[in-house]
Amino acid sequence: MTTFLGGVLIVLLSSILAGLVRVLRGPRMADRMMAAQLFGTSAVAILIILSRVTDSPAFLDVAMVFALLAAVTLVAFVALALRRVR
Amino acid sequence: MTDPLILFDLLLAGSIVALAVAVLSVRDLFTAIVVFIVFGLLSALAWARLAAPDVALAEAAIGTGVTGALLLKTLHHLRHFSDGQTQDAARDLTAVQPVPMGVTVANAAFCGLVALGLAVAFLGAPQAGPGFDALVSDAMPHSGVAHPVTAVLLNFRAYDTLMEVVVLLAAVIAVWQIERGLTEAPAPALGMVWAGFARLTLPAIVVIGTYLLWKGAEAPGGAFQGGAVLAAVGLLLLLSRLYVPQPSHRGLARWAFVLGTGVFAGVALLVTGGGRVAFQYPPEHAKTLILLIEGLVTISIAVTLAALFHGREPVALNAPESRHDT
Amino acid sequence: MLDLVAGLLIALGTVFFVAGTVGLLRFPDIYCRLHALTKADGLGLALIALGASLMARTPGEVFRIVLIWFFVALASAVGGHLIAAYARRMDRTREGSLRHD
Amino acid sequence: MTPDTIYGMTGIAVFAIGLAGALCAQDRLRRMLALKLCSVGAGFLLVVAAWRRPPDVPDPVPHALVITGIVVMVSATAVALALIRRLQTLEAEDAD
Amino acid sequence: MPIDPLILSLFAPLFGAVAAFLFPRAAAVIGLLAVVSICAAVPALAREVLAAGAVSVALGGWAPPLGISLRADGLSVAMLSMTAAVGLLVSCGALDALRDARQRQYFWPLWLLLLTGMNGVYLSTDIFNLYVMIEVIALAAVGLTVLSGTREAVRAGLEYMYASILGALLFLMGVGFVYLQIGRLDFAGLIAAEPSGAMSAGLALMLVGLLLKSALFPLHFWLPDAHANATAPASALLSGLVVKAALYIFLRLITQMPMPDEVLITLIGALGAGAVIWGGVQALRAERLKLLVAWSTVVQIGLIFIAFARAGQGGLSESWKAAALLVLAHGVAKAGMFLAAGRIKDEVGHDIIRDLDRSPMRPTLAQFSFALAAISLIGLPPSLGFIGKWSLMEGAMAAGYWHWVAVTMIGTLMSVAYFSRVLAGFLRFDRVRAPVVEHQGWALADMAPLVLAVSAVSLGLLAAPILSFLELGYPFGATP
Repeated sequence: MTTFLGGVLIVLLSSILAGLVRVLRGPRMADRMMAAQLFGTSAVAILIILSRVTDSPAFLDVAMVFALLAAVTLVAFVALALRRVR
Repeated sequence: MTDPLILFDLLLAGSIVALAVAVLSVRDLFTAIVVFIVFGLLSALAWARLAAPDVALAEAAIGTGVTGALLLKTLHHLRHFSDGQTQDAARDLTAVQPVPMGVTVANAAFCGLVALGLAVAFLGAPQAGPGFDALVSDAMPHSGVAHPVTAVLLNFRAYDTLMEVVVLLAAVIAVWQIERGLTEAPAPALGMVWAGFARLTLPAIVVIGTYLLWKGAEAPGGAFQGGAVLAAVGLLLLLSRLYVPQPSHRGLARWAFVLGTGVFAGVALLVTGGGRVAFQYPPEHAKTLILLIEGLVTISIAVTLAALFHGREPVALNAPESRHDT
Repeated sequence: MLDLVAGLLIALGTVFFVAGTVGLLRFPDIYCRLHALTKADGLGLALIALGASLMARTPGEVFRIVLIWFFVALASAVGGHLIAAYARRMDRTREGSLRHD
Repeated sequence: MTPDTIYGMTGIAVFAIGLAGALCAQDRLRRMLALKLCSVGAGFLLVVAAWRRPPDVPDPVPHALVITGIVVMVSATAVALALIRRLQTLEAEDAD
Repeated sequence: MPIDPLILSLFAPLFGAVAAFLFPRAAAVIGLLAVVSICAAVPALAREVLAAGAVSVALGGWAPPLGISLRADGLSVAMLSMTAAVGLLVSCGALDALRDARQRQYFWPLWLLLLTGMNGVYLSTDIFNLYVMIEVIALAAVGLTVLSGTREAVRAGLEYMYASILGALLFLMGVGFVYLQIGRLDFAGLIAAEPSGAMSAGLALMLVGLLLKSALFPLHFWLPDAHANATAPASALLSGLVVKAALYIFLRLITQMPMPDEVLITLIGALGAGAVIWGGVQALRAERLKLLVAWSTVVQIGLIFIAFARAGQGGLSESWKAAALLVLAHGVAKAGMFLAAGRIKDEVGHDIIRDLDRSPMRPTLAQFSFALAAISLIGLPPSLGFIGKWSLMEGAMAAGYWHWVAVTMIGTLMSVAYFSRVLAGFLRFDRVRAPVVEHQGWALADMAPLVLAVSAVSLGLLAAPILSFLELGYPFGATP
């Protein structure tokens, strides 16, 4: 089971890395930001699985914070971009 | 038997290094910041993998969450000043002379040498070597809390932690001093969905922040992580202009900034006497005192981080201080 | 048996993640990519969360996993909405002035 | 090959990359990013030094140190970024 | 309940900073009270050290290496007293020098936090604690640098911030390596450590970080602009005190090391020599008074590092005292000089050296203080600077290191040259068309630089007791 989950972890991590191409290529800022949001979700998935593999429930709290803060950076981006400083 | 996760480790380590290179080498600054956020995310993953959930929490919440928002805000400010028309034009604004190739190469070679030397030194050091393990486990029963990291932060090395809170205080005083004037930006039109989300999520985030704080005595979590999550609420309020700092709130803000430092230092001093030195909590009250300090420090951290994000001191438009307004 | 089901669910979830990433890379414009991402990843995470909670020891862990899933789903729905709104606003305000932002 | 070796090397590499950027980067914001890389590299080293082969639990002291380091770094970053914004404002005023 | 003076010297400025930030209107009163209470605590501490040799407290009751202990010996108390005395005088000077309400409001909390950090450094015995302390100092110092709010000050402050952060991170990385090798962070562990690769790497990183923080040539690039563009009291604090914290840590660390390498020591000496020459040339070329004073700080730091180099080669037990004396002498004299320069700038209206003799205004007292401070910095008898330089050269001659003697002499001659540029301007007022106005009012702001400069010159008479005090508690190696 551990080996299988290790494989799953590698696939998830690779999906993050593939998504990086979108961050680097853009072309729009929204594209880059959206890809970063994907990483948040994938990282949460990785942490959930990692907490199973290493049997440490504390990782679930880390995952929870990841989930929250991915949203914060995204809102920061949109709110700042939509704001017209006088 | 080899660790089944070793491939995962190698891939993660490789991507972290690659991302670090990318942060410095991509041309567009916005992309660099996004890449940096991803870099922080993966570093936090690596730290979780190294059985350091407290550190991973702190990095995710402070090192990546709050810092990422700060970096985005600063970039937004810079682009606004360089180009008022297209705010999200992907161009670098400060005139940057290209570095001569020779300098770049020499610099890379130098840092490569440094890395090589450090790597040799690292490999020569005892792996999983001596540490505080035994000392900490001996002292744990007298610490008042059950989670070792919290015991180290708030009891064994409480002096360091007090000074860390002082660093935050120094930062917020310096930032208030540096940035002057105010920008009256209209609230961004985020729409109905956002309003619903805010109503639902903000209280939930507050609950989670409090939960992290409360849990810190027994399990990973604690004042810094909890404070950072609560600061995220402040960030969201400030960003969506649900809360706009007013000059009249300054006094309250000052009290909130110094609350953690004041109570922490005050408790440290008040427990002295009767043969006890500073920071030596009486064992029967240790847990109560630590929780009290943690709680108030959390409030200070949350407010301070939000204020660091907001930047300037809120001053009245006609006040003499605001003459530096742009 | 339970482990097998959990493993299957996790594998399926991973497939959705991969699909989402492929969509992110291959779809032509931002709105399509947004579809690919929010839907596929949301589903992928749901499956993985389900699988993981089957393997959980205590009800507390299950509760936290469910909470995490709920947060991510909420955040990605709102995030997707905000990004779409932002992209559309940008398209409108700078029609013709700049091809890409 | 154990996780501590792998991530220790990662930390050293990240620190060196950050150092190179801090010495060479021209853009103000980019230099700050480079310094942030350095701090994460130093964090890696401490977390790795704390790691013990399971089932042993890691040494908590370095974890506490890294948390302190992270908080200190966000304070320093906030001040540096405030300086960057202020400088930009002053330069824009002068340009007018 | 009597409070331990050790604890008081840390907590008084901390609570003072908190109160001064909370009550901006009363900030000056609170600030002065805090500084005065430290000035009361330090003699008490000195008495304890005189009686016992060294005083220490294990904070929280946790003995090192688990906990952190504070320790005061002769050297730390000397640094504490210098900081407290200079701090008190600069604070008095700041009462008058800061006119802007906003500057006054922020000066006090930042300065008191700076004082907390510095006292913390002088009492610390733990390398990670030192890292946190230098960050407290860095943030407060940057805040003070940009207090004037001008574009030049902000630009210099940003450079300073980058240098500070990088220096602190190098130090932190070094702490990581030390922990990796010996698994503890206290000085006792450092002394007991066997030489090894990781130890050398750790100490090298920490020392380079400190060199950056103490602005040794060629890592001095951030210093002149930062010190020259700050407001006068801030410049006095930055140049007189802040740099000393990094120098002090350097002195402590280099003596905790397994005997430093000959090559390393020679390298440090060579960099010091570079600083003396390069700083001297830049001071000769400087157009503004405050910039000249700032470059002279670079020179003095180079001189102190030459003393360190001698310390390494000739054995530590004697010659580190030359370095310590130079540190003390420079702290007092440079603070006085910057305050005097600020006064001159205020009175004359500018600080362009070439035009000083064209001004109809003659701020006599400030000029007199400047000249006295220059005497100590040049190293003329009977100043403390003279004793420091003398013991440096005496030791170098005894060990046969003639090159260090030569560099010191060249540095002295150059400092005579660049200070006489200024002093000549003070004496000649023949290019003024209008009658020269002699300003001789005893403003409060004139007192602080005068007292500092007078003590910089006259402390040399007390050199023997100072030297024997420095040895109390056996700061370096030679345990009884």
